[in-house]
Amino acid sequence: MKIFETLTRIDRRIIFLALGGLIIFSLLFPRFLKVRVFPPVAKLYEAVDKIPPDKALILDISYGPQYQAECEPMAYTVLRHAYKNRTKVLALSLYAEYLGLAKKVLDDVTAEYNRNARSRDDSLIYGRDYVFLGWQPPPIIPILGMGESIAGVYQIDYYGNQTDTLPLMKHIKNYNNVSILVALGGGTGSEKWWAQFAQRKFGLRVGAGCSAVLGADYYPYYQAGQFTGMMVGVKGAAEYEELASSRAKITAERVASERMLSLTYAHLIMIAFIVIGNISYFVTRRKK
Amino acid sequence: MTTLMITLMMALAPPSDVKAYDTPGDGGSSITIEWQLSPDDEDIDGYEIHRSTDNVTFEKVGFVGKGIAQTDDKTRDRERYYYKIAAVKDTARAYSTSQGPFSSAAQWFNTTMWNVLIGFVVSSFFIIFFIYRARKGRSLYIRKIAGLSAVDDAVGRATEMGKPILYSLGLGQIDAIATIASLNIVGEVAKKCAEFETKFLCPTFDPVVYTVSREIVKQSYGTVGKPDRYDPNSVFYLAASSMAYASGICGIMTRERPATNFWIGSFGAESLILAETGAAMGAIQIAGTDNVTQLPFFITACDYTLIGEELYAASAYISKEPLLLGAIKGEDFIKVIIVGLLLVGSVIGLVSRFQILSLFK
Amino acid sequence: MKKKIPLALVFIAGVSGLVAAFVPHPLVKAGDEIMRNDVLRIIQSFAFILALSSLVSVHTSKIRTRRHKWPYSIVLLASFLITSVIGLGGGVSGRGILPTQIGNFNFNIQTIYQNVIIALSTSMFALLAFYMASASYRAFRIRSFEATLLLSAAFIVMLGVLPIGDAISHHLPAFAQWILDVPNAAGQRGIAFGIALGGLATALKIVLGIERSWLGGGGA
Amino acid sequence: MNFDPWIWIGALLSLAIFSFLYKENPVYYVAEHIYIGVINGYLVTFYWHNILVPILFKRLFSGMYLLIIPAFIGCLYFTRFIPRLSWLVRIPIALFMGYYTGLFIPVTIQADIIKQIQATLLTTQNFKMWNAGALGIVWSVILFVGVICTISYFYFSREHKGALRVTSRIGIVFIMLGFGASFGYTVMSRVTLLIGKLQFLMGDWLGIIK
Repeated sequence: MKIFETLTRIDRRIIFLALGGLIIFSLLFPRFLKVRVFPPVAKLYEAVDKIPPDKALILDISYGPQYQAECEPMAYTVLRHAYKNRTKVLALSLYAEYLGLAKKVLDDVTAEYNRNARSRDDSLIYGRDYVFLGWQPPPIIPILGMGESIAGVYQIDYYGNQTDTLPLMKHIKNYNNVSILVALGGGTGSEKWWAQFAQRKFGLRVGAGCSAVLGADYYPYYQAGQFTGMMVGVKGAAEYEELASSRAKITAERVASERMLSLTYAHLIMIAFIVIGNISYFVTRRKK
Repeated sequence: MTTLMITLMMALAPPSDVKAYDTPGDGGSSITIEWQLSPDDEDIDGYEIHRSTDNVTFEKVGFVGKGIAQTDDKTRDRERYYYKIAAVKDTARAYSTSQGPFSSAAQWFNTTMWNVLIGFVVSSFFIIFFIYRARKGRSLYIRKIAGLSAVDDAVGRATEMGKPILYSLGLGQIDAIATIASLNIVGEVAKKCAEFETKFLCPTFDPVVYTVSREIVKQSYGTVGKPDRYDPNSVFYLAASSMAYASGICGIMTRERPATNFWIGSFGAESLILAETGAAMGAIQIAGTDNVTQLPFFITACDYTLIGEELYAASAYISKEPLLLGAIKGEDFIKVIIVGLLLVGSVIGLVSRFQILSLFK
Repeated sequence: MKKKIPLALVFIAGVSGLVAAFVPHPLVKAGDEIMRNDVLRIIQSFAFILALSSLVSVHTSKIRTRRHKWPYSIVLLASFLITSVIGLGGGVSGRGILPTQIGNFNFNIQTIYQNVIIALSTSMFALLAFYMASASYRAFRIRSFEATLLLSAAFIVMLGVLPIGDAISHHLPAFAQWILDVPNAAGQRGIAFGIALGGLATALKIVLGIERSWLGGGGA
Repeated sequence: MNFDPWIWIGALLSLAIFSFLYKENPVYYVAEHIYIGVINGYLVTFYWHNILVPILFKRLFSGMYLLIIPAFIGCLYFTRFIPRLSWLVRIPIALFMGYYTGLFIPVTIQADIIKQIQATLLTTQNFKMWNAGALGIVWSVILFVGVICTISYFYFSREHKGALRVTSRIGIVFIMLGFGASFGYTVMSRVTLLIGKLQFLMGDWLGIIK
């Protein structure tokens, strides 16, 4: 019975070691986990999938480092999906600090796509297939201003090109030429601003991706139809990856689905410790 | 080309019923315009708002997407404006008839906030009324608050063990109500520490809160007649960044080994780092915050947690000030009113056609 | 006078704040903007200077008196000085009077922010994952009625958000969401009413000069 | 393995913070003191370049002499070092606290009382919010009861006996279920951050995983 005594008071360092060890193990031997897709993500996927050829997708990458682990996989998978369908993409960030994170996603996915391209027509060309608009302060300026003219708000793009001279921007003038905007905010609440201003004033469809901590706060927006669809936390990203892989046949690495495995291990070990604690607590208490 | 444009224009039906009015409850410089959607709303790009001061030459002042039938326009107050709305498709425009004149003006009261004003007047009345009654010497009953009775024991325990007491006022600025409530409690805790000659540590986050709490603690030592025991470095500024503050306190906890930790004020994600490190050090911990998202973590890791309003009640209770206690009675009275409003409002909402929700915008 | 002037000021400032919220007139709005964007921010910067003097004095006195673990204070003061010099001299974007680049090595304030501050803060944040594990192990026991409720809700949600929860039962994720949307929302809303009323009462007491702890006198 | 010095600095500082999980140690203490030093140095830069220079000095020297007033009030903080004048510290504090508490009152009445009443009322419109058909009515009623019972838990001026005891106990049930749920939900977010952090250490720094 002494064992139960010990099990009611496991040293926290053993718990830390078990948790950290399991996560490291799962990272060394990555496997992805299949997830069931729920309506909020399915709706977002549908909306991105059905973007007509004459319309564009705007991707707002405004998460900071604290939410990078959750939101970055969303950015990757949505962008891959759009590229696969040859959807035109405009990327931007509402915050100067996070431009670097946005550029990283754009560079990575574009390079990855172009590596498999066979001809010039087949590859993604800056200005023709995608544009990185960069940043214009304060956030409300692009959110409202792009309703009238995108090139008016972003007169030069991130690289200093005159925006209205880019071939893509000749067709994509304002929100009327944008099928959906996917806002990946992570903690700043910027997804809500898109819904409150761009959606209400211009009828722009908005999809959101947020940290799991904010899921409960954002759910009402999805219920009210202000978000066309939404991804919550790494699980939302994994669901999107699931669709991207099964339906769009995208074969790229599934970061979020792999993280789901680590996450499952982590949750299970926590649950296991809680169960052990309770059983041994129960046993020792009965003895007394 | 011209013929083509004319045919296009004829094919496009304009929006109708244009109405405009001074945007209510604002500081002027804005007119709200409404219209009925064009029958061709499905096919068009959107609507342009055209404005004129003489009803002859119009200029374009705005644009909204299709399906939208209301917008506002930035104006100069007292200027007279005429408006017409055009349905737009590519280069084609179908104009509504022009309407006007309209003008905007600044208001002295935000009429959309009338319900807030009523709420303010009613609740202030009851709070002040009960404070006034308390001043007259009516005794008031306040139910026991678990965390509070623990304060004495906690200070006593630290004294016996010869260990310090650590008090964090949280990460709120001086305008956060939780911080102000915490300032009330820190004075009392400091007094007890002064009496028992227990070492007192108060690392602060916000610069202004630092200056205030320093004065309070200094005064507490004076009040119990031990001004010489006050250490000017006991209240100190650490870092105005949440995780840096947390890492600093973790370090302080392991170096100074306080027997009791107080986490009272407003907190963010760092709450669990603080409370869990404290728990691992075996300290007694008393927490209190009005940040609902952080309460679960304090509840799991601390011995006593003051939940939301309990924190304010505690701050009144601990000072034993009848005036402060009177306010609690007033708050309770307003709670009864709120519950009443919920019940009556629901009955009205269910049985009548009256749009009860519109009263609570 | 030492109390009356501050109390009068707090009353005047409080009423102005209240008026600013209800009156949309441009005159009032302009005053409100000056107050918040200029006056109060400038005042706050001076409080920050005072706070820094506390930081520096605590640590210099530790070094002077060779108090327990004093060498760490040198680390603190040194990193504070270096960062301040780079930040003040090198400017926000590293284009100030001080060079912030040697060869390919860049050390302007943004680089320091990106690589030092973010590395440290995300690491502290990551500690939370471990602490959640240890806190839940210790506290989630069927010890009392309340603890059992806490435990079961957390248990259901932790399982419900995972594929494995979905595999156990398709209803589990929906149930987890339901706990969040219904009982959680009810509890939070009830707490919010209390907080709002308590806050309202405290704010009134401050503006009216009934609550005076901030004067440093403790109590009334 | 990556040889960018900043990656190394970031990685070593991260490891130093993680070492606190084992126990307190000199490496952690060094990281902690660097953190506090650097963050305050960063804040100095921020206050100087983003507030004092653009809002105060630049405008002061271009003729907005009235700005001398807030600067003077700000300087009153330093009277703390002069015992006879130290009460003047209360003046900037009074301004700061008074103005923000005044602003706070209407905001809290609107957001935390009026809006919450609106969302809790039992009306056909609120039933539809759930998108759950007839079940929406049930959810709304549970929410309604939960809110009222939770309010009753915070009723301080009467002993919790009789009916009040029952309702406040029910209130506690709602509070605890909610706390448990939000604990469970937050786990996912924090663990993901840890996973991302470990991926940085093992991938970007050590290069042992992709």
